[in-house]
Amino acid sequence: MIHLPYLSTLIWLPILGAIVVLFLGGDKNAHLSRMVALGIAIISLLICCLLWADFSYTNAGYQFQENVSWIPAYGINYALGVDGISMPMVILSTITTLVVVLASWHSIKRHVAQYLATFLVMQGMMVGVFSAVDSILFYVFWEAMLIPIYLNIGIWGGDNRVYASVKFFIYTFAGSALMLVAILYLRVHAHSFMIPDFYALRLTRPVQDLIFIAFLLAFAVKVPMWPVHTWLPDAHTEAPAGGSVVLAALMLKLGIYGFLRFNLPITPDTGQAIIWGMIVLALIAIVYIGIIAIMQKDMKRLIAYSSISHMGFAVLGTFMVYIIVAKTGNMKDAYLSLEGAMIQMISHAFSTGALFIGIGILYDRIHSRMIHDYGGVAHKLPVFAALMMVFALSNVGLPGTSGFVGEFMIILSAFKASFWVAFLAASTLILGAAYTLWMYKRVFFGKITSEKIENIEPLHFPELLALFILAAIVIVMGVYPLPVLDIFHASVGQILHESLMSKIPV
Amino acid sequence: MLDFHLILPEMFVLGMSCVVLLVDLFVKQRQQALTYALTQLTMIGALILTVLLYSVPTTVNFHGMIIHDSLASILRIVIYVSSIFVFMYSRDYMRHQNTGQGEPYLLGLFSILGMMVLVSSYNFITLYLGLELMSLPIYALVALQRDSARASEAGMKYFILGAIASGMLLYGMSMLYGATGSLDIANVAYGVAATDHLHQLILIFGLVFVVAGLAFKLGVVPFHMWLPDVYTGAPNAATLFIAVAPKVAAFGLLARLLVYAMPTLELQWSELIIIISILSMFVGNFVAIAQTNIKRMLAYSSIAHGGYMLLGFAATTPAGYSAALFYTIVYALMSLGGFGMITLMAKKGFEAESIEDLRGLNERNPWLAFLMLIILFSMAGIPPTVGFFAKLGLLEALVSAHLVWLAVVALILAVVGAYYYLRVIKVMYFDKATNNQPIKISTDSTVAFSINGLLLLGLGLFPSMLIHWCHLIFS
Amino acid sequence: MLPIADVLIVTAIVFSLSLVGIVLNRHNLIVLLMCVELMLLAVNTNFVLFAHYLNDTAGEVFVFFILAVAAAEAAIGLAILILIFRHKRTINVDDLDLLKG
Amino acid sequence: MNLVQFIFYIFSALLIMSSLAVILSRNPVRGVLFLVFAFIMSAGIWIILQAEFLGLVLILVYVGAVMTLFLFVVMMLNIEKLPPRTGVKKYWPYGILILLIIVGVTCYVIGPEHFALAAGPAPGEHSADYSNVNALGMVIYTKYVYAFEVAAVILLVAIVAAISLAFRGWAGLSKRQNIAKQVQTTPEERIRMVK
Amino acid sequence: MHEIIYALVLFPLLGSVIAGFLGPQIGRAGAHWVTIIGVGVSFVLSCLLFKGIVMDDGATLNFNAYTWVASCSFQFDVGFLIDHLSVTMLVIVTFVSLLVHIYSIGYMHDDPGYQRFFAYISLFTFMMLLLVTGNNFFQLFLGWEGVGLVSYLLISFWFSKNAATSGGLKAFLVNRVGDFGMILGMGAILTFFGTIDFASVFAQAPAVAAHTTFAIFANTPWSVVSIICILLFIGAMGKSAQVPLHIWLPESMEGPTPISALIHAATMVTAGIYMVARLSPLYELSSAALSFILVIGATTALFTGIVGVVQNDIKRVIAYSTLSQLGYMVTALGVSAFSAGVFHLATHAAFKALLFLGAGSVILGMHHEQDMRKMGGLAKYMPITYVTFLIGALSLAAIPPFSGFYSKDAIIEAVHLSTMPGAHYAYFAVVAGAFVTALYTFRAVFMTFHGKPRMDAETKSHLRESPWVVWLPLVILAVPSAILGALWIQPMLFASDPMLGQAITVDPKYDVLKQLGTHFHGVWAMAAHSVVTLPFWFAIAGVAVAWVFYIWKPHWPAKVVKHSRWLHFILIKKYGFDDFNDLVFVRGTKRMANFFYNVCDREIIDNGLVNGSGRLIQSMSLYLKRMQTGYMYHYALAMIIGVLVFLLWQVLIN
Repeated sequence: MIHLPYLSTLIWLPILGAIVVLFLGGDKNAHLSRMVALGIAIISLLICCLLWADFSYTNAGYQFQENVSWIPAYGINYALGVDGISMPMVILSTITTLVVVLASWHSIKRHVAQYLATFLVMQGMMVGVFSAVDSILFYVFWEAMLIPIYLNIGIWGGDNRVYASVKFFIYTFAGSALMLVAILYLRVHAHSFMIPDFYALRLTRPVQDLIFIAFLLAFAVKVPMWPVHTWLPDAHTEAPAGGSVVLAALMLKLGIYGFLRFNLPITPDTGQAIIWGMIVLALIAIVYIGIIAIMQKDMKRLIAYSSISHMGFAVLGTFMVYIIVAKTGNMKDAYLSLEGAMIQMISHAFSTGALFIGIGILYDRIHSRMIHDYGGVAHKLPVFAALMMVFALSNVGLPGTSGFVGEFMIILSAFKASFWVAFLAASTLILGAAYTLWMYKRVFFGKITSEKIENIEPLHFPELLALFILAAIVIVMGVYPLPVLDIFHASVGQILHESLMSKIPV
Repeated sequence: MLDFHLILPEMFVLGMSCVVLLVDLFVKQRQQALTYALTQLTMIGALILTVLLYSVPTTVNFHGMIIHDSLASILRIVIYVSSIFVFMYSRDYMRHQNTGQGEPYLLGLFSILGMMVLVSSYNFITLYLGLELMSLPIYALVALQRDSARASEAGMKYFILGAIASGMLLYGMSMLYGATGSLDIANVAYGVAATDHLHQLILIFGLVFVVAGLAFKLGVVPFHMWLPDVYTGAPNAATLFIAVAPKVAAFGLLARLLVYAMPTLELQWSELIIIISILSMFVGNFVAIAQTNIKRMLAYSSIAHGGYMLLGFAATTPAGYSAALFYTIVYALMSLGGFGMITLMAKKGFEAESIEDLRGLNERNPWLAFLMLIILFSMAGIPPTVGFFAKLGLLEALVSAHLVWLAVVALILAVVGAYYYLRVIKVMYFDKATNNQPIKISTDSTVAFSINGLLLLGLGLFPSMLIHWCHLIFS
Repeated sequence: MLPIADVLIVTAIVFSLSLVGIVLNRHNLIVLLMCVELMLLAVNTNFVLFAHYLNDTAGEVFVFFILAVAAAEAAIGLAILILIFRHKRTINVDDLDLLKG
Repeated sequence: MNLVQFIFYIFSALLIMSSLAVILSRNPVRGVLFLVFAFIMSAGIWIILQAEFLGLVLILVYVGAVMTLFLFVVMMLNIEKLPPRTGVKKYWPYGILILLIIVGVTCYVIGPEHFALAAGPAPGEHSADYSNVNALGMVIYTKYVYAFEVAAVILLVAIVAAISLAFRGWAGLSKRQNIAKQVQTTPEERIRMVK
Repeated sequence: MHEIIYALVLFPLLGSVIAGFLGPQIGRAGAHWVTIIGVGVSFVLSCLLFKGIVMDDGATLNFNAYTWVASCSFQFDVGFLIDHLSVTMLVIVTFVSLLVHIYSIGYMHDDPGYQRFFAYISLFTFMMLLLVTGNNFFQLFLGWEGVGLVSYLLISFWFSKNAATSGGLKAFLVNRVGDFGMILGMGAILTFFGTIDFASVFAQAPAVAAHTTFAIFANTPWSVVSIICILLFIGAMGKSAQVPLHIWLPESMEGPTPISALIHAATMVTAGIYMVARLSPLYELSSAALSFILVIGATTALFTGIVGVVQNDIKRVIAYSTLSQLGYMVTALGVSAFSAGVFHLATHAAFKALLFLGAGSVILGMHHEQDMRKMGGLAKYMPITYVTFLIGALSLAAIPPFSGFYSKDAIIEAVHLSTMPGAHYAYFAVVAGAFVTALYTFRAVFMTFHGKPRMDAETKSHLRESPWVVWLPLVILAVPSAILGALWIQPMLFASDPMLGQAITVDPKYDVLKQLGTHFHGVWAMAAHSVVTLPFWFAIAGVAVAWVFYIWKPHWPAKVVKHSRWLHFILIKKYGFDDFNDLVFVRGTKRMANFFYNVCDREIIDNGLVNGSGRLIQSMSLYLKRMQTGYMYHYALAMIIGVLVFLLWQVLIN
């Protein structure tokens, strides 16, 4: 059997597809570009399923490795591989693209080919960034991704799109600038750009501190963590529905992914030392941002803030491992927290992504993101309202939906760290419910408030399909998350193992 | 020792220049087509000759006046190739802008000849002569648009300041000559190495003036102030010309004077270079933000890029020099694209100078917009364009040379720099066109421009060969 | 025999005077061109001096070429000057301010 | 101090003074003449330094040709009076500062403790049959032939550039008729209807 | 056996899914049939289980269905624990649910959201079954939140009505406050027990209680079990609407009446009681927690009842009475009389469902008028409703020998015997509560069914008895409301082989029921004996006062109100809980949100730091730009200065 280079295929197929779509071009044969894009998205998903099928759950290391010398002069390799941490992200990327293509079937009328091309390119780059084993390759994908998303927000975004897109770009670019230096520094000492080689490095505390901060800046911006989160509400709000979905579902995950790949295993001693700082930042994200979300009048902005709050959970789960291990002295206890963070990320992708699609659907019809322009949508679009209720509930973290799993695991492990951490983290139970359901109530419930809603256009089939896919995932993951956990269980163990030993040279 | 076959390219270019001169004088031609063809032929011929001679091992020729080495060859190749593109982009522009008959081509050829001499010079005399032969036609090119007050003003500024810089360079060289007793670069290097610490002072004195002269040619702070004015004032084609090949030649100048002539003084000159490069990145990137004229913006960006290129010299390691060389080549490509775009966009009586002139380019000509997008992202140093790898090489050299702080400064300033490139992209892609007429550009220019733009992307995906060559040169 | 330091100081003075001239002169482009000539003169004198002290003809040859280049420079500089004069009817340095910012 | 040195100091003083006059003169013609004077003084110094050929070249070629060109241009442009020297009045202290720094640093740097050449013995005089012309001639066409050729090209460039810059085209020079055009003219080109 | 349990739990879900997703296809009749069959199957299976496990004393079932999450040392399963307690709950839940389903056919007859309604209540039944059958905290929480969700959905059922959606949201949020405590409690359990399985937790509990302390605040080592119990009880307070988290229950009355009967009277709100009873092995280890429970319960029992006296909406009266009765149950838990609590839960489920459904019948007859001031004299128009309602009222007012009497009297006596700190206060509260209960109950009866009709002619002309699907459940419910107490008091509380079997653990030193059992001489003796007890006379007094005020001297209430305005005001304002919450939590949060958003986020971070650095760069840019003057001598000067600085610097450092 010829072994297909799955990962390369998953990266380059959509990018080539994007080129094809671009050349099929013009708005005149927009339908053709849609079909092609959909086809590519489906093929990617199928390939991804093959990848998943061949994926070994027990192997903690990289699988499906591809390693070609790329720039020998600098020692850079085109090295790909997935482990349990990146596997779910790769799956997530392909699903998200499919959903986005479906959701934008009818809503985008201008520059359709370019719009779809940005998403296909983004998919390739997302898979790339999650499967890069070479740190420079990682950085290349990481930065390159900014281009399509920048264009996406800027061209198809809302009224304030220019500000939002530039802010997004500069923020993330500035954040990741220092990461490059850190990678180069590590490379000078490890004589290799391969991430696993970095793990073997022994670094003194001051060096670790600086490297930690460099990575932290890059990843904190992406997550985003307070106080470098302000790009997100703007970007999410102004982006077209698909852009918001990709931002929420994939882009933000990069931050946590980075923490898991770089911060924890490379600079564990610093992590250990400044853990409380990280936890405080995470809790600020959860509580402070949760409170801010309550007063938002713009639906997208509200969901954007809720995103930050949810990602705060993931950060909490990621960094809490140090305290848990310090308190219980047992590495096994830390799994719950880290796996909670992973599942929180995955679940957030689906539920928040779906909410953005839903809001996009409303926006296409009513042309407003303001909550007060809505009311009584459930009368006209009952199925849509029901689906949105599922996503809202997942956002609230209700058991039975995917949103619950991560929160549950993280809050439960937070108690191991400290009562007060758990206390503040659990406040999301109330805050999350307050803002999500308040919005839901105002938008979907009540009397029909305007002519526009009275005459609202029903959902198109692709939109419904996208939402149904997501709803199914949200519920299945909520009811039976174990298969997802199994994917990354072994690799989480690996990361924990690396993260919990001192790397100070002896 | 006179090895004439090694100077065949120079002889060919000179001979062809004279042919062009005569043809231009005596053959009546419509729209300079023949001159243009001959010019391109010259470049292609020179390219072939240089490539054929590439494998000849390093030879010091003409009694140490010139050297034939891979550095010179590669720089020459880059100069030819970029000039071919420059001439191609400028043809239409020169056809409808009243810039005389064949003189621009002729002056361009002479200037290229100067660059060829410059990059292969191995003696202060040839170095200086090459430099002047490169510069003098450029002064004229800048001012050649006779009906433009701005062009002549730019020419004058360039000329006077250039002359001052030459004077400083010469003053510095005279000191080095006095201290080492030779004008020959190899002997100077030997002399410098032989000078003990106590007697280094005069060398440093000369060095400062030499660096000032170099910095002027490269257009870096604080010797940069001519650059925005000249780039803006010159006709687009001239801007295009001076923004590309002379920068490559300036790299040669820098390499010959600093790396070849004064390797043992690297501690001193690297300090100067670091300051200059930080200042350049700072001023270039910051002032570019406030520009509304795209040529001026790119001029400031070119100052900043000069600063980045110097980072490679700041590292004072072979890896640094080769990274700087790679950066220079990449910058030449990017600059070619950037200024080429403006030249291509210009119509009769319309210079396409304002950033606003690019409004809605994506709607008017998506392909052009896309290429420009690649060029701008490459300038900003965003992967997967080659601009990123150029910066990466520099940063790696810096970090390896324990100049981590400098790498950090460079990156932070790169972030500032990204802003104005993004603004241009914003104008091209996000803004609505005020004028919905599609932009038409001749096929050959489109092809050339496409190659130019895609090369930036292609080299970004497969940069290793070029990087490898650059590495070979300094290792 | 001339003391080398004295000659160098004289050339330094002439060199710096030419620089000072460029900075101080705000009215006459021709003076700028002359300052450039003066600057090259100082440099040439340096070379001649060192050539003499080193007993090396290279310096003198360099001077020879610098003179040639200076002549060429002067020609081009004057040509541009004439262009400017045609446009502005003045050769006032202060009036060269179309390009700035 | 021997006579040669004395002459040198005289020449130097005159050189410096005439340089100063160049940059301070309000009348460009006078400026050029002071420059010519400075060149001549330099030529004297060069000859003292036994570079006779170069000294002569400086006077014959440079003063004779280049300075004449300057003078020619100055006269052609006919700029006699210059406005008052605001720059000098306002900024001369900075000028002095520049001067002092460069000269001061030079003095410091070329002190015998730092400068081997200054510390070393003075070079011997050339023998009586030494000919500067000869010495240069021996190398210029042999060792420096490449540079010589390049210099030649530079002069060619200067010609081309100067002409192309200053040449206003034949149209400005002669009032030739384009008969073909005149014949082919149409009423539309000549008559404009006033509405 | 497992299959029975799966079927029992999943059938209502199946019905719900079919009714919900295929609503338009199966039509209205299809929707109610499929759900009724689903719940009916559950009911039948529950009865079988009841027979098998409680009556024949079968073995307890405890098994895991599948692993939900496994994370190295921790594992969360979906699993079932079928013992006496859960079977009892199963029967109660499925029984009431089935009746409510049937009743809803009539009650919701004209509603456009018919299928949706049946889908919801079936889903609710499923969630409730999950809750009571769970063998671990996770599943308990799953059902717990699930019923909360459906409750929210059902309160907001008429989503055009702002009051309904607000009520739903409030219910959900207040419940979430409780869940907040609950999830922390679960965190604590996981931390100290390493598992959240009931059986393992109970097994370890004595050891943990004896040795482990935990400091929430520095240097305050508290018993871990106390902390856990109180945290979990906060959850119960939310769900079972105990002061101060009771505020959502009255507002939940905005939902359709069958819901009020099912969710907000019979089942969901008793989940808290169930949970504490289920966790009795844990609670028994913490007298602090029990005491806390006792005080909260007693307070709820008395004070929310008093508010019921001033309500005019018939459903609100019953709602406050529910609060009060829940308070009784909690009080019972507080004195370790877990069985009494569950017993009252059972009888209450019957008579309160009956009262709600009866009220629903009245409301149906009155064309969705709920204000008792516009009713009166309905007895003759709706005789069946009246009779059944009266039975419910008598039961609620604890008039012997109706069910309510037995359960409530058991509680009062248990409190009386208890030595728990706070028991004296509790005793006062529950006894006084007896009077209040009778008062508001019969106030409602008299205002609704007796006296002069006060409705308008239009309504009056349409008044008639409700259809059979509505009154049949009333009749069925009237039976247990009347006799369940007498039937169950012996086996439940005092039998040597109690009905709840081993599910309840009581520390002998707290075992008040055992003490009480010594005085128990049979059902009739108890009824007879009650005539000489205080609570009985209090209840009679309550009925009498109601009669005086609302039948004999109908103008008196207004007079009383006039003379004690402040008291009336306090009661009308419901002690100001709502206003307090609105002021402190709602507005406080909004104000805080406003501050965080507008000041911290927008001004300081965004405008100050982010855009500020942008502006700084911009202004520096402009400044540097101005340095490019365009004058050549400046350019030259810059070069010269550059050279000079470099020169001085390099020469001086070398």
